[in-house]
Amino acid sequence: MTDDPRDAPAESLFDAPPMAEQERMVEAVLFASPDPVSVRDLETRMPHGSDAAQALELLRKRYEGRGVRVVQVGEAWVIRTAPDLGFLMQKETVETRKLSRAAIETLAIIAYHQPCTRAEIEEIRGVSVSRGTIDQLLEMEWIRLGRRRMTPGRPVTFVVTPEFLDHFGLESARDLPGLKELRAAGLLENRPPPGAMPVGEGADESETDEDQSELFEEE
Amino acid sequence: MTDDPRDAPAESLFDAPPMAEQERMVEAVLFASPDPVSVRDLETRMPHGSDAAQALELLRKRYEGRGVRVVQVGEAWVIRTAPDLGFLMQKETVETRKLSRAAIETLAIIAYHQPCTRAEIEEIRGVSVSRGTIDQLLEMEWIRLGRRRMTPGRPVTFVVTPEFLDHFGLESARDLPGLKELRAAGLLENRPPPGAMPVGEGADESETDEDQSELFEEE
Amino acid sequence: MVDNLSSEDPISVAERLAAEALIIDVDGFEGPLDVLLTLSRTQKVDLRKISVLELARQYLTFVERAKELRIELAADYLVMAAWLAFLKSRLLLPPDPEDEGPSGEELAAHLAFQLERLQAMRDVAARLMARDQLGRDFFRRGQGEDVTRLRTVTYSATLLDLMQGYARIRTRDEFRPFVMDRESVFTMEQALDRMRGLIGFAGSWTEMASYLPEGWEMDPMRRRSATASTFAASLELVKEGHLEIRQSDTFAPIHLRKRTETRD
Repeated sequence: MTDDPRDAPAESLFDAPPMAEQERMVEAVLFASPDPVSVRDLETRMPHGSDAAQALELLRKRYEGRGVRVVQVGEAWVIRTAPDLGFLMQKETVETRKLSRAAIETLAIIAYHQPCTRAEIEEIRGVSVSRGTIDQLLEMEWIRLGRRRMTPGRPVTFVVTPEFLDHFGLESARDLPGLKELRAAGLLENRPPPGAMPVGEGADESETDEDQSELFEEE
Repeated sequence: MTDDPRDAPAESLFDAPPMAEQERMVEAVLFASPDPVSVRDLETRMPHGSDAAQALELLRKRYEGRGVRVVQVGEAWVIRTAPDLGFLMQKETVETRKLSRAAIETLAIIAYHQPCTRAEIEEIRGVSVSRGTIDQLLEMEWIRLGRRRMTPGRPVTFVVTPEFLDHFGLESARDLPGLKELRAAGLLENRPPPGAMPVGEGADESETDEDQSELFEEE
Repeated sequence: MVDNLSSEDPISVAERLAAEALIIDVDGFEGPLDVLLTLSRTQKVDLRKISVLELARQYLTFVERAKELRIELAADYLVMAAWLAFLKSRLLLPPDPEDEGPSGEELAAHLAFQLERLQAMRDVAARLMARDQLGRDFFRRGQGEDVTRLRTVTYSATLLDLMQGYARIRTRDEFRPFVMDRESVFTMEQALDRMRGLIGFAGSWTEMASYLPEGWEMDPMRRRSATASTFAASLELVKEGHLEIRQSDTFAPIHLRKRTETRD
């Protein structure tokens, strides 16, 4: 229990295992123990006359530069992963979630009406659009900012991205099924919606109408 | 995952870290994991182009004779303390549930005859196997269900698990003690009784021999 | 393995004692084969050289004693006794050339095999349990470091989701009451009309459930009707060669996909 070799009692010289063996013991105990182990604790476990401190020092040196290290935590010792290898302890998992209804509707409106301001989206959906929804779509890189509207306040517009087209297997936003097709598919009711074009009123029809007609009426 | 250096793909030579570094990585991962880690798992965590198998081999050699050892369990690898140092670990010793004689025999029969049906176990022991015995072994995760036998009734078979191998320090089921001698003595054959059967009737022989040879003769 | 018929002496005192000891402890046995194995040890020979005839005698004595002591023996002990009595007679009588079936020697050899095998299993079981064991002789890592899971969430949506989302908005006001007026029956014709319009956009495998008409997914009755007709319509379209359909497993979701000219 002492570092001073002069103090090593003669009677235990015969009992104590060779230092290499003591080092093995310290290694095994540090490995298996669920908690850091103190020098005192090591010595109570090891054969009488063992010098845990010296064995620890040898072990610490042995692990220098290895994938794990022998480190001191307070009064106790522990084996830890080398800090530069922390990245190995991470496992990346990819989780796929369904896009929320609000996000899908917002995305659909942008796709069908682009370029499209937030106010327009809200008007079409009939509810306000949360900042989070737009952010999510921006982050997914399915929409991006378009040019600003030349109207008071110069609101930003949103347009869909090439990533969006890629994800949905579309060559262009014009490939989106038009109103006619939606109607034929039974997704839209047959009656024309009240006021031929219920969307995009007010704010500069010119542009919007043009875009829409391009989108929907072609066939 | 190959030992053959010729297989090392040229394109990844630039990416893969030096072998000494790969060895450190394997060391860190194995130290961190209380359970065996497969070569595949190692390689998904290591940088692209790494050769975990080779790094493992280096690491195994490095730890020969030390207080902890790198051991193979089935397809996976794990670090365990050296068995001769078990006496230091009273604190960590896990009290395992005492297994009944019936459970121990059943386990041995499954290990040496796997895949093995319940009828076969009963034929060998000459007594019916209680549900509880099988359940206990299943619960301990030392045995699991194998594929069904393609015989009338399609009985389930039992096989031992990697946990079993890990617990008894076996690399594979081929390393079971005395296996070769038993085979040589013909004691693992499913010898059909001449005419009537005194005990445990209804065992199906067809596939068993094949499976055994598959398991035991491969190398 | 052939029985030495000449040397069979009446059971010695020691063997009788052993047999009686067995009876007292009959509960400790794991079936008749276990008793036979224990009895065979009194012969003090290699199991391969065991005298099955002698063993049969010992076992029958064991059963007799149990009866005398009015110890209830389980049925399988008695079945074994009857079988051994049969075997004994086979071994003692000269073989009948008319008799089909296995000879006494064959039966005896098999019993010897069973005993040897059981003994072998016990031996290896003991060797197995004597091995160094995890948690007793060698130990796992005490401070396993959990692998941190970095979770990346990606969101998915299909073209159909998008179309339905848009249609939902465009028809929000009128569509729902319009459908609600109907009875809870979605006809196959309706489904077929609907599917014909939709399949053009089913470029990738899409769950059939997503083709259910708007407003028919929640109410169980309506949902059933819509599912049935949509499924029937899907099959019709598959038949016509417009659609591909698959189901990975019993009760697994059914997937649909537009059939392309060049099949991949």
